[in-house]
Amino acid sequence: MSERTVSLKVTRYRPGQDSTPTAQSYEVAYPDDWVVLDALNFIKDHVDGTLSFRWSCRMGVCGSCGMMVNGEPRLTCSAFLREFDSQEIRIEPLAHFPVIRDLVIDMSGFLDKLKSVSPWIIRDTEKDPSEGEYLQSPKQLDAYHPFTACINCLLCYSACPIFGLETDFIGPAALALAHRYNEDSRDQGSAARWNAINDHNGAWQCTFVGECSVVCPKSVDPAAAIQRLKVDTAKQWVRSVLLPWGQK
Amino acid sequence: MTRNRPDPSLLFHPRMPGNWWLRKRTYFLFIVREFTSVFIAAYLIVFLVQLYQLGNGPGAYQAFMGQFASPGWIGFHAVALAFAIYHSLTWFYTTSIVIPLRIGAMVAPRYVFTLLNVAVWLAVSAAILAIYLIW
Amino acid sequence: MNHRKTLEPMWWGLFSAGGVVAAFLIPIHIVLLGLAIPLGWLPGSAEIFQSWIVRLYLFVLISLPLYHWAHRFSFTMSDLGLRPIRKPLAILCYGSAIAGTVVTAWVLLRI
Amino acid sequence: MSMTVTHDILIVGGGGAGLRAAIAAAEHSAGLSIALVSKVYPMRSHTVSAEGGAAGVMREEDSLDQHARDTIFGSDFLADQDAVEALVQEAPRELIQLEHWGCPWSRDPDGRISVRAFGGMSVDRTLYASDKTGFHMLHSLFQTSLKYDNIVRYDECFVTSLLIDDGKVQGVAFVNLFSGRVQAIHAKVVIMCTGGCGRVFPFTTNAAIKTGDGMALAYRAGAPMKDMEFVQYHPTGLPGTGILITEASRGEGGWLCNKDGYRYLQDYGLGPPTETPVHRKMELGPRDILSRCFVQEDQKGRTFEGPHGSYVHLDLRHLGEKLIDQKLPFVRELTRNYVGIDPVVEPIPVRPVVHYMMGGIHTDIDAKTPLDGLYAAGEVACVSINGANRLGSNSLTECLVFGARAGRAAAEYALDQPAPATNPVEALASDEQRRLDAQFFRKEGGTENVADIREAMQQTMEEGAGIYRDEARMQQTCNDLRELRERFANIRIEDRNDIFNTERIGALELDYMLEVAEVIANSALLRRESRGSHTRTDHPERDDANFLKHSLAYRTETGPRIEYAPVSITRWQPEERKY
Repeated sequence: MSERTVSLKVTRYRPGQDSTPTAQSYEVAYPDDWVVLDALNFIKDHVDGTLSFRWSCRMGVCGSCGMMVNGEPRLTCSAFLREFDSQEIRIEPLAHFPVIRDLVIDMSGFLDKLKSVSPWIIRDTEKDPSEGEYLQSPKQLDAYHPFTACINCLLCYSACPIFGLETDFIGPAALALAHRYNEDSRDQGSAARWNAINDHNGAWQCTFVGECSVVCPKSVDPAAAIQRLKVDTAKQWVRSVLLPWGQK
Repeated sequence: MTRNRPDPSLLFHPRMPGNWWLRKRTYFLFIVREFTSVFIAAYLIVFLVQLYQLGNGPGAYQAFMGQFASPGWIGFHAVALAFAIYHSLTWFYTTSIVIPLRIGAMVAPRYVFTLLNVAVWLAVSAAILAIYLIW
Repeated sequence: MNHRKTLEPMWWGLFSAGGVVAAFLIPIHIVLLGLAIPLGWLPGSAEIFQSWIVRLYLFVLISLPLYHWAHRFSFTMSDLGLRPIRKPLAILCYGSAIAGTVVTAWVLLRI
Repeated sequence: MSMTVTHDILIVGGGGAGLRAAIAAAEHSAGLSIALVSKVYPMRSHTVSAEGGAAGVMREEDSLDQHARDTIFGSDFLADQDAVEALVQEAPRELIQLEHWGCPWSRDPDGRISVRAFGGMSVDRTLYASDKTGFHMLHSLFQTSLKYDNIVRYDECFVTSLLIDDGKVQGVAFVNLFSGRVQAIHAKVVIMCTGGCGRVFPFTTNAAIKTGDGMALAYRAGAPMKDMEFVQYHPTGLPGTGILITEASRGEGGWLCNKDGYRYLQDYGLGPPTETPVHRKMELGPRDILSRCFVQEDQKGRTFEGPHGSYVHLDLRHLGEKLIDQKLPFVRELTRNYVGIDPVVEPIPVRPVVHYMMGGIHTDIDAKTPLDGLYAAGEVACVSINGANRLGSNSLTECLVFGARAGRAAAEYALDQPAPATNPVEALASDEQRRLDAQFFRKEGGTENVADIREAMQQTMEEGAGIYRDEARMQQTCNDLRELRERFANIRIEDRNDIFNTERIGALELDYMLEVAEVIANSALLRRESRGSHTRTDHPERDDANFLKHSLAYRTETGPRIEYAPVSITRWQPEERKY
């Protein structure tokens, strides 16, 4: 297998030592089938053990290895080095998030947002499992299934300039999951999610730049989900104005 | 509920640069798309003034309309038209994302919806033109 | 998270309606009234504006895209750096659209 | 966070079993306070990578007895039959419960949950959510767990020891990655749910985090490790990366072909080959047998040679694009993204890859370990329902059934325990801080590179504890591991920044892996028979007279001490295992 060399320009941030991040370059010789993550692991194992980053499954499903690669949010486990023509590849932490260290971002804010949309099945009455499953036709499954594919990798947040400007924005992934549950035929909880969605920092903050859907490695299309939430919420709002007595 | 969070004072908080919208082609096109609304609104104000002159009598209206042949006004309308068309096209495309077009059990590709909208748009435009000419 | 009640669904509804009107109807009006007639490609006649149906149509044509503008402009200016004055900016923009609606009605009524 | 935090129940690990245990405990009593400590955010847990499905009796044509028999037969009769009966009996309820919690199971046209064929199963009984079943299960469980206010998570905290006081497990000490500080949580009971240890091998489907942490923690605290010699190779991994290509691709009708395009499994007693899959035949044989067939086919020179070793073809082309997109979309995504192959038009290169540990912390049927106050569930535990070879799609079910059992049993246990008179954890935590500072965090000098030792360990494990084993090579591996343990004492750690210091974590993980690897190799050495996944060229036959029993490894200063315990046999007498 042929080997080539690339210079990885990696963002370093040592909390308590650095006031701002700096860039550090590493020369790496790589075989044809290496991804960015392989190069980072090579550096970690054999060149500089102090470099910190998250990774786990290296098959694009755990969602932990998202970074900015040449300015684009990518899962580094599926970004092949050979894709990049340049002699130098910039590796930065996911944009717009606070940085804990090096390439590790703080995602606790996302977890709060995720919880705020009540991402679980809400029902008026629960059925005991002994009574069997809730029937759901393949068509009903299809209605929400694309939005279940989110791996919480947060690339969409890094692609979203609105999140960059307004970090309180609930953001693409959490809103897509809100939509996923609203559209699930087993769920009766859209009213419970209404306040989180119908908020300036909910769906209304989104101006439909659409980049979240472009970078999503799982084709979730959060942009579509958010716009559909807006349509649903606006309809709901009209109904509540016209038929105030019909509302809870 | 999570109990464990990093110490906020040790985090590095990045800031969006003011020129963020110049740093990526898609961001720039997004801003252009949003600004189409400014040109459309500007045109509508001009149109409103035109209708206002109509209320001032035929003479005032003719005088006002007469200025529209000047290169400045033609230029203004040409630019407004360009932005308006950009708005139409981007609007049809974004609508295709919001409203999935279902044909039977299948969801049609988005360009089908967009092209359908473009067709309707052209038909409506032709109809308006026809109504004006027949009137 | 702040769960305050909001009028945003209404503004967004008006924005969307304005966007649809603008997308389908505005270009041909610019072509006709801004280019074709002034350049003499087509004859210009103002008689059509006397019709009440046409005036009702014009009311929709002009007022709704004003909300479309108000919504997009206030958000975009926030995104371009005016976020600190987002609230007053929004009041100014939506207020202008409301004023524009009133003016449009007045203009159309006095034709 | 204060240094002395107390919870009733503490769960280590936030994957399928840990989350299920947490929810079971939370539902058992709202008054219980439950801590979930995990070294990664729960949705990163390795359950996320499971693809094919979860087995449970759902249809009229199936029966609990058949599921139990398939499982016991697949285990080469080493599974505890009472545990298997509990598994199959509770599986349907657990799987439907998960459906009620939002898992997007694939559906039949009538709206019922679909089932598919899986290796070693005599009926279609594997429920699936396309071919991302583990992902959907994990996210459904995680998102559902968010609604319980009495589940308190400690994300990105790496547990370094179990705190034992008064003969009981009383909590854990951990390094908080965000601060680098050692903290401790007191709990009346601890449930270990940290999964497996595939990373002790060089070529594995397992994620980077699968370093046997919980196994080593329990083992060091005195709990015995059961049946650790049984390591499952999955027959179809992508060469190089070890990315799993799900067994569901064979359940849906995929073929394994050698370099001549010949379905070679027919030469190994699994035939005859048929167009459409037949349960338990050919490609639907059990994983241990299929992996051995590959090695034999390789020895006959009938495999392809590639840059990452030899391989055979998994051919899905005859299934057609529509079926592949509908039922195996993730397989298509993975092969396209990682090896540039579209299974619709090209066969997929595959080879056996380390996938699963049948062994683990010894537990009883209620997930209780011999160590007072410690429970375990999921891959980290050995109940045992998997015996010498696990059937595909039983492990996700195991996480649910025994996760729930662990949660409920631990809740009962915690409710019975009096509030502690004194809280010993603060002193224990500072002891632990001193130990870690000396051995790792502030260690001066040292010359050995952690990655070098890790690679040497993986290499020797493959040589001595691979698909085929023999006395001499296993002994060599045991010796190598002792030597690596000595080298490990001399490791070098350069990074002195306390925050998110992954170099330290990597060293601590290697420490655990060396411990677990030694248990695997030593347990294997002493099992002088071939059973399930444990195949010895020097003892090729199953030996029920001497080895129809579980091995139990106890830690001593000089290495594992292996004892044996009887297998529970209820209704299925051992017979020859032929498919």
